Amino acid sequence: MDLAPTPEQRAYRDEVRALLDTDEVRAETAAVRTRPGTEGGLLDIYRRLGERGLLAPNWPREYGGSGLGIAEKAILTEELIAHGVPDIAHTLSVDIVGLALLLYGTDRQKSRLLPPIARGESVAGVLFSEPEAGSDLGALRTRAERDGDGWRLSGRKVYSAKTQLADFALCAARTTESEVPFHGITVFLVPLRPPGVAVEPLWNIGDERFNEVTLSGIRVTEEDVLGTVDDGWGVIGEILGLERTGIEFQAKARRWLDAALERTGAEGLAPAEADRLVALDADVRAARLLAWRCVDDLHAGRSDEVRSAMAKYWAGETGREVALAASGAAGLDALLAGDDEESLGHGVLEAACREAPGLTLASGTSEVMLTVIASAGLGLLA
Amino acid sequence: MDLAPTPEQRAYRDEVRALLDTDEVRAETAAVRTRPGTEGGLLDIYRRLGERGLLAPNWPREYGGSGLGIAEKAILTEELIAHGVPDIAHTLSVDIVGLALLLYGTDRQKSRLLPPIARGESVAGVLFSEPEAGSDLGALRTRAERDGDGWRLSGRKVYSAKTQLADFALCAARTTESEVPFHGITVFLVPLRPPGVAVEPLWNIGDERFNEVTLSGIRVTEEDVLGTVDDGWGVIGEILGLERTGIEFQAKARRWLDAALERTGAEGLAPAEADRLVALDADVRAARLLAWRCVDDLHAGRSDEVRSAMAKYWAGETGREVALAASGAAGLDALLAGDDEESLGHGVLEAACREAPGLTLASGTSEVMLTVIASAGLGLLA
Amino acid sequence: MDVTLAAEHQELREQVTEILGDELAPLIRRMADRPRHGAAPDDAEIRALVWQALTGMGALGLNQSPAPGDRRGLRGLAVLAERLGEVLYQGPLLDTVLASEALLRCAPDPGRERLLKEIAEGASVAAAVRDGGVRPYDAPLAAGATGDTVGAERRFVGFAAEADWLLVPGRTADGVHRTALVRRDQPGVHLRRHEELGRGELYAVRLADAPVTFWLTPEGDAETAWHELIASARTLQAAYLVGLARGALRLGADRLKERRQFGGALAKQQAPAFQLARLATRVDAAHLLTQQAAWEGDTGRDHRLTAGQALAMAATLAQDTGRDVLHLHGAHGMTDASDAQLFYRRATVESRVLGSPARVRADVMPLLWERGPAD
Amino acid sequence: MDVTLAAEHQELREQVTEILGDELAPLIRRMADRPRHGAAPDDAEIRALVWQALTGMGALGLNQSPAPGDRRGLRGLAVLAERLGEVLYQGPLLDTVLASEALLRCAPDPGRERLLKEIAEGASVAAAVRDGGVRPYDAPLAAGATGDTVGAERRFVGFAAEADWLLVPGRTADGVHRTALVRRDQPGVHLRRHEELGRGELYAVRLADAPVTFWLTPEGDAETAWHELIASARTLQAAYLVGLARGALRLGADRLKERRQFGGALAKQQAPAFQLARLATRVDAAHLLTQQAAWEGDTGRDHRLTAGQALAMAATLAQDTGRDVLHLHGAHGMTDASDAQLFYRRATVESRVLGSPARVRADVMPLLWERGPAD
Repeated sequence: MDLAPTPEQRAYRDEVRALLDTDEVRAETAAVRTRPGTEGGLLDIYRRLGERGLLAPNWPREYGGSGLGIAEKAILTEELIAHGVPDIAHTLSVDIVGLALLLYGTDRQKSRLLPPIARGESVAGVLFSEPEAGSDLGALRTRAERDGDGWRLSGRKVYSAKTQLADFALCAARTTESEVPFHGITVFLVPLRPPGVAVEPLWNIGDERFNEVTLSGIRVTEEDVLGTVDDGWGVIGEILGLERTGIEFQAKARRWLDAALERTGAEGLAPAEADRLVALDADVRAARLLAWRCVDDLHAGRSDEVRSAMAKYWAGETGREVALAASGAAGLDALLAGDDEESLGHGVLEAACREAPGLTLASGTSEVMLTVIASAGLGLLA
Repeated sequence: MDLAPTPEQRAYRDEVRALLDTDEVRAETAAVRTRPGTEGGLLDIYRRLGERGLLAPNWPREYGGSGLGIAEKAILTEELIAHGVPDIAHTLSVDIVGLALLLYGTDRQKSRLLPPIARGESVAGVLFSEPEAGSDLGALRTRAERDGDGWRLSGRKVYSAKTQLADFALCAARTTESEVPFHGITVFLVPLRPPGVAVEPLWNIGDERFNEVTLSGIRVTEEDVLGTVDDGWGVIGEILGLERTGIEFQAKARRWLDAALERTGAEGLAPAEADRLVALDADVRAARLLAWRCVDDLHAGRSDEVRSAMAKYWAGETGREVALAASGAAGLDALLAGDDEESLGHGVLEAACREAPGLTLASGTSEVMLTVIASAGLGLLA
Repeated sequence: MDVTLAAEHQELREQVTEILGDELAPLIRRMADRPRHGAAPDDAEIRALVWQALTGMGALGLNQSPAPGDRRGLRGLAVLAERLGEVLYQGPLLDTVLASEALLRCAPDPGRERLLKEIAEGASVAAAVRDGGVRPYDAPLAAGATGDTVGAERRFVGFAAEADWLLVPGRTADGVHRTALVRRDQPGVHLRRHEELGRGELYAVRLADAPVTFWLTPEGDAETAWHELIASARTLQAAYLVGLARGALRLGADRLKERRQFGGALAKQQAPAFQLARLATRVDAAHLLTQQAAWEGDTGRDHRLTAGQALAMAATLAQDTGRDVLHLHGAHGMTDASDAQLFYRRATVESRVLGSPARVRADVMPLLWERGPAD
Repeated sequence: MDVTLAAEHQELREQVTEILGDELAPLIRRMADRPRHGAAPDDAEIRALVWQALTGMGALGLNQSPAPGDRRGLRGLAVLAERLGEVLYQGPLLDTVLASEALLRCAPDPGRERLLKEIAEGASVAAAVRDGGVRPYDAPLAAGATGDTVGAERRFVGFAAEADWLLVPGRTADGVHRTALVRRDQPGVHLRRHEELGRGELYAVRLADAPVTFWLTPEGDAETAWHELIASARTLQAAYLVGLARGALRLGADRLKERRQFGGALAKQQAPAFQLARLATRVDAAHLLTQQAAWEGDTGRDHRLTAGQALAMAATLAQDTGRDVLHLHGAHGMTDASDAQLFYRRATVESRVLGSPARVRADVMPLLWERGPAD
């Protein structure tokens, strides 16, 4: 254990911080934060990061990255969140879709799709969830029907973020009927602009709109298959497993807790609330260590599903608790939204309360994580 | 809702208190409390209560009771515990075995067995648990083999309290093999003094010793059957259900919490600990209300398994939490046992820590209670 | 010792349940919710309807002419408040009955009688007391030089824009506690709606030389009277939050029964079933403690400690239930269409408007060590 | 940023695991437990054996000549302490290495070197600091007129009856912090064993003009030195408690796999499986935070806040795990024969000997608001 950053990590973090601390970026962030529940287009911040090669640091240079490591990727996530920059487009495009393409994409797919993302000029979405299949992909109903040398995709996907702005998305569809529910699923790279794709908002409690995406027989070809036909389950499991470090959740917990600490002194709090913040601060610090342990594992080429599940579970639960405890300790003003003239810090804690419920659901629910820990970690539930 | 006691209840409580506040009773209680983990014989306190008809207040006068109600029974339990008098003999003999006899006993059984208990001269035990059957009576292995007009009982019963002092015990044994695990069980009134019954201590964390009781072909007859042969499951369910009010558990929680409140001021505590005690005090008060709601139900001839389960669950969990929080708040001295010269209040909180784990197990585990609430109360788990 | 609801309170509960019945309940839940997307629903009609129904059944008179032995009518009001919470009713009802209690604590006076009558007939009052502190009577208040106007700033005042009256307690610069009743439509009354998590009807209220209709002066010790009034407010808010938790719990149980995952009904899974069973137990526990606070108030006992404990317990419970039930709904629960997020947001706001649980407990803490033994 | 244990610490962990291996572990668990019924086991031999083994592997020298870059050897000691907790080892080891740290903070001096050598070779020290407070250096201490004797009363001192030395910090009547090393076998040293929940080796220690062998005077600011020493003590106790929780957790998981109820293995039930999965996550979380505190101490950073947070977290975890695992064992767990009750009793005592979690958090609370941003 040596928690000091390497000189490279230090330098990368400093560079990102310097950019995110500029007046332009601060102004754009503030503007987003004071319009809760609404969303504009792509952020300039992403383009600024992209220009400097900071947005996809761990991607190879040929695809617009900087050839740095997984640690730098984690640092970027931490800094985006610490500075209040909405991170979902980054997580989806760079961390999930980018990772999927790097692992499973053909050279052609990578050269076509990755550079615009790395430049911050394009975002990509993920179309896995369906009305009756949330964590349970085996229940997928979207069908890919054979059509000559390609397929036609039909189905309804829900709760996807950024698909209203995205050029394409990873989409899981059933290519083959099978007794085994996780066989016969294929992951496609589906373009989202053509006719045959309808994107409708599902407004929700958070600042990021969800979409319902209806695919009405849109045509895709072998060119659009990611990985192997019928083996999408493996692709999805691998991607979601590798992406599951808890890094973004602990960073959010840190931001919210710091917002409360900044706005209160120990004296201004009910003593029991001050005590709770000390305990939660310890939980957040532990969440960061659990997350970085996963980053270490990835860096070392290990991947440990139990450690990943622990990191995600802990960061998600801690983050949700922090949002409620920190806003509770900071008083009623903490519940004022970013567009109220008296809001605290552009409504950071009000937004936290709305974002918090997603933390125990996204990237694998707490129950799914506990199932992994209990079974693979403790040998129970078998 | 009217939480004021009736004049009769007030009078009964005052009478019990007056007796328990006498120097003789105080001295005997203190003597018991300063010998943690050891047990003498029957308590004089019980005989004193018995002499005055206070020990089994709700039993008919002909069996040594006072013909009072279920509320007075609950008051006695509360006062015994508040005064630090070991209550297990009372719970077992009067509340469980006495209730069983009153509900299912023949006149002969009642006249023979109840009066000595009401006088405090005899205790009765309960032999339900077995090494492989704790909460799960369907797994019972003790056998009653037909022998002429009677049976011979063989088996091993564990974790019974007071059986080293008891004259007889309720004992569940399998009389008929059955596919249905809860059919074919019979409850016997088994004498514990004859040869063929071996009582060995199972020393444990608490002040009350457990026993292992081995029955080696001891003979019983129709005279000793309680209720109907093969229908013991119904008998046991009825008794345990009616006895399940949480009253004793909330009384313990109250005693322990008050011990901490007496020994600390709000100023002497870490502020978060003071806050915790305020919250726990509310929990204990609610536990009392939940328990008394069950007493009301019994009084009104209602019996509601969900309310019973809630009362037991809440009182058990709260009591266990109180033991740990109260002793934690009162400082290390709270962990000194009754026989340490510097112990607090005869080691009341040290004993609490040892008694506490039993609260979530005895009288139906917390998990069994939650199962009842979830299924019968919420329609889940079906 | 009788823990069961009295017959008249059971009847009252049934009556309220009928009024807020299955047809109306989904509409009531959405009352005063202003979604960020799409047009705000025009719920003026339904609000008026519910108010009339509640007034018609005598809700506003429950503490003006309580049953014999009920000094304050708190038990009945708590039964009512619990049902209101269950359907997420939002409106000035609880503030209004608290204003009645404040008036009833004053000496008889023609002005007082007129106001009580007006309330009983349906006038509403917003209590301009919510500044996030647990002792609102310590908030600053300026009485005009002639004594017939008041100046004050209050925040998070519910339904200020539609109430007929504003009740404004506070303390003047020279340390005197005073409470004014001000007509909302008078000059000098300035309102601004908060943008906040609940998306409801909470207002910043600024009174600048606003004309005072009635200064409330409690009979007996004013300090004690205000403490007790706060205890009553806490009792009713606790009851409201218990109801809110009960409503959320039902939503959660229904959801578990509907939802299938990994080939089985979620309702069969032990972990979420136990989670809801624990919450159900806490709901009953908090309900009973709240009723105890109401009983203490109704029988002239000191209900400050119990009311504070009940509020802290109910607030934590409502927050936890809102959070857990939203989680059990999955992503669907977060959409505007789902009531799960509505319960969650309301629970978060309502559990704090009278001070966070820890602050409320800190406020009543000394009373715990002063308390005598229970009966 | 490297969160993984360094290779040398992984080796150390394996070495300790081997020494405290499967054969010895059940015996070690029962070391220093004096059951109330039946004869106390004569465990002098096994105690001596374990002490020799630990000394032999260099445990007592881990902070006397730490690896390069490790100023205090805390990371290695924390690894060791965690394994000790896992098997419920009881003995003066942690006190002894803390005494070494205290000596190492003093200026070089022949007396100091002699004592350090003696410790490295196996002499043991009991820290007479446990009075239930979180700031033991504020406990009263009287230095004799000639300066070569000390008077003090301390309680809950572990293994005072068999340690070679007593380390006695405190504050004199005139407000000076002083710390004495006293030979246990000297006149003026009076011991009384406590009867307590853990049934272990905790003593009341009374020093009446006991001869002092060495007065410890830290180099640099004494106040800071004692604060840091307490942080080191908290770090190691946290590690011990993390290990204790880990050991209890394993016992619980094994029990679930063995036990059948209502026709099925308990291990298949979701509620207890999730309960243990949550605890397992907390064990890893507390382990990492403890290692962070050790790393901060080893690299000359201020580790007071982290150590306090880690101790509070580990103490709560150990208590909860002991409680839950005992519960999962059913009545069997409560019998003397079961280790479940042993873990529970030890967890209860060990989670409090350096102050309750809330007191420890209160002690470090100001540091949270002073802290700078993380790297």
